[in-house]
Amino acid sequence: MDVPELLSNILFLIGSVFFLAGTIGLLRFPDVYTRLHALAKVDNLGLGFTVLGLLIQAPGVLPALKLILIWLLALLASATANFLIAQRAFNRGIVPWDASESEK
Amino acid sequence: MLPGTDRMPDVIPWLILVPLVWASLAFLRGPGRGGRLALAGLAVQTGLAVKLAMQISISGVQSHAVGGWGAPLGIDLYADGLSAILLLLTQVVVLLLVVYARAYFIAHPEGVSYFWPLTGYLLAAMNALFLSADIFNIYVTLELLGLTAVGLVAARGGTESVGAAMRYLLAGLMGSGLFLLGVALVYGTYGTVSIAVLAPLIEAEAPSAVFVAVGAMLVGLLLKTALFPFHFWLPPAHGEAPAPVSALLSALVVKASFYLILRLWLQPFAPLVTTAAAQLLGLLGMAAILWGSAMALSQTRLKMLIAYSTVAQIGYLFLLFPLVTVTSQEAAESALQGGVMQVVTHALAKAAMFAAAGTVILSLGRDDIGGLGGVASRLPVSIFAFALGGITLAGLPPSGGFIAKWLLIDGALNSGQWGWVVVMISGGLLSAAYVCRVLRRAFLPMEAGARFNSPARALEWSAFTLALMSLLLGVRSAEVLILLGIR
Amino acid sequence: MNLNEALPLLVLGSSLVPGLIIFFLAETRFRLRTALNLAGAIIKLLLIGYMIWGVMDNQSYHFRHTVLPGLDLALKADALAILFVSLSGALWLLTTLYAIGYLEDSPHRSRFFGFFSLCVTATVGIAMAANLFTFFFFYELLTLSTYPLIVHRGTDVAIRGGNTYLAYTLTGSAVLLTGVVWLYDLLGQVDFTYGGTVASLGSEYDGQLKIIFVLLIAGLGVKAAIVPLHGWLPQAMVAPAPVSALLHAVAVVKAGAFGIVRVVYEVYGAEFSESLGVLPPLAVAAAVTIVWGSLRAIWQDNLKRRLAYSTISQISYIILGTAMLGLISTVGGVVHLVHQGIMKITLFFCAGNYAETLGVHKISGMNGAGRRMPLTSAAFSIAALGMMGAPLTAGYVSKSYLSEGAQQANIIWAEWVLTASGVLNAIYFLPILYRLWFKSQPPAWPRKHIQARGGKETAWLLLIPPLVTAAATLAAGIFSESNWSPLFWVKIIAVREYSP
Amino acid sequence: MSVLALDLLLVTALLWSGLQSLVSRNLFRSIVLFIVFGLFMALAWVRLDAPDLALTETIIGAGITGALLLNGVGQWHAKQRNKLK
Amino acid sequence: MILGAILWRSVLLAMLWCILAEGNVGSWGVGAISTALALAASLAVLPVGAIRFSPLGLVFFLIYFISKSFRAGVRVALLAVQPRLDIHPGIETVSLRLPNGVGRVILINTINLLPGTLVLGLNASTLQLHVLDMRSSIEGEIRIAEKRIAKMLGLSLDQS
Amino acid sequence: MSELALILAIFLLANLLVALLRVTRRPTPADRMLAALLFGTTGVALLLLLAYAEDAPVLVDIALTLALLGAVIGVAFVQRGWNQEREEENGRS
Amino acid sequence: MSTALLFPLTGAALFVMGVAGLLLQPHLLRKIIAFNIMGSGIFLILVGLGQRGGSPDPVSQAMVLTGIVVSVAATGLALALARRLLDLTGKMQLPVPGEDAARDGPDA
Repeated sequence: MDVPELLSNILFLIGSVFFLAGTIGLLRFPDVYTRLHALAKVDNLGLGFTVLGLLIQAPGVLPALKLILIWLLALLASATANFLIAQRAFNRGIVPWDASESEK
Repeated sequence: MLPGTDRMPDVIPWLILVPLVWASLAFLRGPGRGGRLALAGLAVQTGLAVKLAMQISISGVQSHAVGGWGAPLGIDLYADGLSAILLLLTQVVVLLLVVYARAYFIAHPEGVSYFWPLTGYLLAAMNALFLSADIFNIYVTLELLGLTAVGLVAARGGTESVGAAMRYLLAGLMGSGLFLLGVALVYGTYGTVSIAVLAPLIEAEAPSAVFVAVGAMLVGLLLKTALFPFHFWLPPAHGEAPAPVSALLSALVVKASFYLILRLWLQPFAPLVTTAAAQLLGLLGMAAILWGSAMALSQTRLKMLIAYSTVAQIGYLFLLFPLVTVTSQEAAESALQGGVMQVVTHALAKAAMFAAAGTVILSLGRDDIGGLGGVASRLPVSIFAFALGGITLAGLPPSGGFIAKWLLIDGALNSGQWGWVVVMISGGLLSAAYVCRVLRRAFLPMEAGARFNSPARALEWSAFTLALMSLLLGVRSAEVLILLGIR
Repeated sequence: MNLNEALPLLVLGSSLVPGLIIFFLAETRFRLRTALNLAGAIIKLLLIGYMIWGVMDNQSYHFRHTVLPGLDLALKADALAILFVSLSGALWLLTTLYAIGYLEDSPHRSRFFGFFSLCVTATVGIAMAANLFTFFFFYELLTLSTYPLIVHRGTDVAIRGGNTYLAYTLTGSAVLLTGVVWLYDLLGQVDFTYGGTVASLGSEYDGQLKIIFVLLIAGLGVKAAIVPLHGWLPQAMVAPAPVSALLHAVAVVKAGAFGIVRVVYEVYGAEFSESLGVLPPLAVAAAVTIVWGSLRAIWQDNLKRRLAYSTISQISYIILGTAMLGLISTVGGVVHLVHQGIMKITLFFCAGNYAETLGVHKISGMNGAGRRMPLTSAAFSIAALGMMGAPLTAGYVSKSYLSEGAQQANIIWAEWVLTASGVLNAIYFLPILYRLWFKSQPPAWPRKHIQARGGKETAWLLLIPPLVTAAATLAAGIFSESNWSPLFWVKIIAVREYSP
Repeated sequence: MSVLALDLLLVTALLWSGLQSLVSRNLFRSIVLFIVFGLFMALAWVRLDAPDLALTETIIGAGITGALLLNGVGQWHAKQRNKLK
Repeated sequence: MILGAILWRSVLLAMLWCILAEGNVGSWGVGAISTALALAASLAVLPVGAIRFSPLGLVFFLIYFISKSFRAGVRVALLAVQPRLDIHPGIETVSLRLPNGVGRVILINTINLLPGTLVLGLNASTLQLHVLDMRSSIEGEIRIAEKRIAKMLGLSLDQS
Repeated sequence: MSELALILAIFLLANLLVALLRVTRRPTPADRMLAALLFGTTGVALLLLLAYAEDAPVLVDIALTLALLGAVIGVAFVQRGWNQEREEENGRS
Repeated sequence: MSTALLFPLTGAALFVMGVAGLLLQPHLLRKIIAFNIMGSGIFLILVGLGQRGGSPDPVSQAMVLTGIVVSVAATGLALALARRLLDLTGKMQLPVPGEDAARDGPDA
């Protein structure tokens, strides 16, 4: 196993860890808004690491640029959707979870 | 260059292209437009179908590879006697129905919508279906046929028609889904979908997947053909549609899937079919005859009566299967001829009956059988057409239906299956009974204060021509059956 | 196609073509319609005359069209066909005349005459059918073309009668069809030939042949109104008088009887039928029908109903004659085919005259009608006497041949039946004659439909036909031994049937 | 071995999302799950060496069909709301 | 000026196609059509002259963005996997200085990827945020993001 | 060696499944919409890993489509689908 | 169990689920979903069986491609009809013949 391959495998692993964290957050967080936080931030980072890992192995410049494009696109998509969902939920009157409230 | 001339001997693709072209033109011209295009297109198509029939009777089976590619990737088209008969039948019936529909939609402009383009696409799908040489292509044409037919049923737009169309669509999707499942399993087993290649591969000791496949295809097609327990969608769909559409559906569209059952039963899957399956189909056919006739007898609306009559007549077609399965060559041949004659004559007669009923309803402004009094004297030609259609359904001479019944009974006696003779005879009597139910009302005097509009002559005479053709087929059926012999 | 082939088609066409044209004529084209009708009828008679001449000259007239391989539509004019064709041709002309007078003002005349012509076409087709398939073809066409005639009036009663008629006849023809197809399946083409074709099959088919025989006779028996298949006939008498006349004398019931004659002699063959043992049951059925029809006739007060039951009884004379093996009984049976036709049509014409002129439908209302309508009543009396078998009438000829035939065949009970039937005939006809001639007229007749013109008792178109047929009844009886009588012709046929 | 595990997981996902989209009592959830199902189908096509199909499935199966269904359910909900008013 | 902008966009889009097609020469026919269509679409959505795009600003923004989003990811991930759920979410309202348009869209997307913030809604001059941890100040972060975006697009911030 | 990528792909798939299971079980429709987000990121990562593991660059294109679609579906969800009755929306997790 | 049969078997299961849904679900949108799942099941069988030899099979893939397009057309038509029914009756269910169209169904 050569160095680039090892490196990309490590990056894949890191990405997966983020994905796992995102999933855990999704399972544990108490309301829509907090779950959105988990999804938007953690999973995108996981994807970023995966793309990074692939970039190392990319056969050329153009394929590499394409990978980056995919990442940006995914980012954009998730940010937009995030905003729309949150806005809609808020407009519809879903009250955010409050730590102090739940402790009572 | 005109298609059908000597410079273009290959008429097969044109039979699919011509309706596609005029349908698209009609579509571009917008709703309600395109009657004239349809008429011209059908005239050409009829010519093509005649030409094809002649080519087949002279030089045997015709085939054509689309785009010059052969199987497995290309699409093969193929026409034998049976396809030629059905193609010819389709073009002729639709030609007359087009004449009818043009007059009908003048009187009924709100129902026309996209009738013309949809009819064109339907014809293209149907012609392609009759010409397909592989079962996957058949699936595609079957599905397209179903979708266009649903579009035609829904065109009127009321709750009943849209509901009926929806029911029809779901039944059709279910049916074609089952058919496609069969295609998938057959392909998985033999690695081909071409009927010609499959035929020698299939043997009686096929893997069980093939039996499942054949079963699924059969059930799917039965659903589309509306054989007895699967008939639930047919009466609303055929009864609610505008008269030209009802005629088109009852006369031709259900026949398309019946044609497939027959073709697959006889050609590639013959080694697999069992007497028990054939008897079961026969029994279902019998049930359809009894149930359809009973329902027809109890209907209060004219078009529903005719629609239930279609249910019964479809049952009649299925009596064919016990007679062609594991019987003597002679009996099978006779029964097959009878079955095909029944298909042809029923198509002509049913188109005539729906067309005549449409004229009657248009003139009276009502659809109940109780209000038919006086029609016999006001619309003699239409009632005559209806009665002639009824004669064909009942299988009485001199109609083509009589020849069909004769041949079927001959096949049944020849194979020693007396029971089916009784069923066929009773089926004819039951048809006579419900046709008579309409006629007796028509002969009664007109109700006081009833409204009456004189219909266009084209409405009456196109129906009459259809009925007359079904009648005259009785003395000129030899030609049809010679064509059928070419396989 | 030479003339000999075309002639059977022309005979058919002479009524078919006018019929089809008439369908599409406007109601008001009275003259054209009449001209077409009469021209067709006269042309038909001329063609028939030419054919009779040719048949005597040993010409043969055949037409054949192959519908399917092994299934021909074939027509021929043999002696038996000529007998029936001439009967229908002649009576069609008379009935048409009568119908023109009868229906002068009623609606839907185009429809009526169209179907009337179709009906005659079918009858002629039945007569000339050269094989069972063709026979069946026209037999059904007859059913279909008579239905609109029966329901012509459009009243509830008429339509109910028509439906009963259709239910019976269609069921009958379904049974018949089964037998026909079965026979075709065994034999291939079943042509009518002297002496029959079935015998060639061999004895292992006897069982099947018996069943087929039963199917065929049951199918034909419906139209021939053999008890218990006769239920439709009394109901169908609601049709207009010309229709009843045609139905009872020529078309429907005769078609059934004619079919039985063809089946027994020319499909099965007289000897083979006898050896198969199927004739005695047929004879018994005929006998039962004769007696039962006569008995029921006695209790009817409606004149047309009584005549209808009389028809049921009389038709079975033909069948009885056919079912008894022997030359003489055959002659008696077949000649009755003609004689009964002439007599019964006279009776119905007269019944129509009473109804249309005086409004009398019931026998109890016929008191003194003989003095009001002497010519009609005279014709009626002649025909009624003929029915009873009085000497000098056509009925006497057929009945004497029948009883002689029964003696020859050594069937004693048949003689008793014939005698008993004669007595019963007298019981139901003589009271009518008595009322006609010897009771006094009522102060007023129920209503007057048809104005008598020129001092005649009724319209001349209604009067001529019964007088002609009554004269024919007498002529056939008095000149029975002449070369032109039906009897002479029937004797030729019978000889051929027994020595193929 | 891991290929089999992937396939098994994928199959489970397919069956689960398919079943859930059919039996779910909430219509909107059904449609969400149907789109999810379509995406799993795309993955299945990938596993079956049919990238063309995967592409088609994502665009047509999940995309267009999903959008059409969402449109339908949107109208349905609007109708339900009008009815409640 | 306009022509220049169009040229720039064409080149960018063509490059995009090049990336998508991975330099495949055979697909240039389709690529030309797609590029033309995309150009038309971009002109319709974003008229020429609405923004003055600064490439250097983009580089700075990207660096800023990636580093922030990395931190955000790590932080939320840590929050998620901590044994005790230590979050104190709440809603905060922040004033907004970017003008309407592309800038705001980018800002919102950026905020969504910043640590612990999520946009709930916006109107003319304020932004409603959902904050994962109310204990830390959030306004400063927003101000920085606004500044970077303004610089990248050549927009001026509303100094109210 | 691409074995690790494959295993990670399985791992991501499992992650995705678990997350979807949970998300679609939540009572509020807003939660269900997270499914689109999940696919937009996890699905893309999964496809990219598969492309690497199976050495099939075509899958990269599919990932691209999926990313694009994630945005479209997300918008469609919010615009069209999410119109549930009020009582459903008051629930929290 | 071999991988070769895994997808066809899944396809079969999906098919059965789809058929059941198509038959049993009253709501039209669900029926449409069920139809699509049924179709996907068949496609899986088709491709899965088509490449049992191991190598991808272009013929079966071409067929499925056609099939997908056809089923989208069908779905579109079905949805159009369903929406028309919704407009007409206020429900997304098959109207029961003879029943008052305005009556609220169980899904109301």
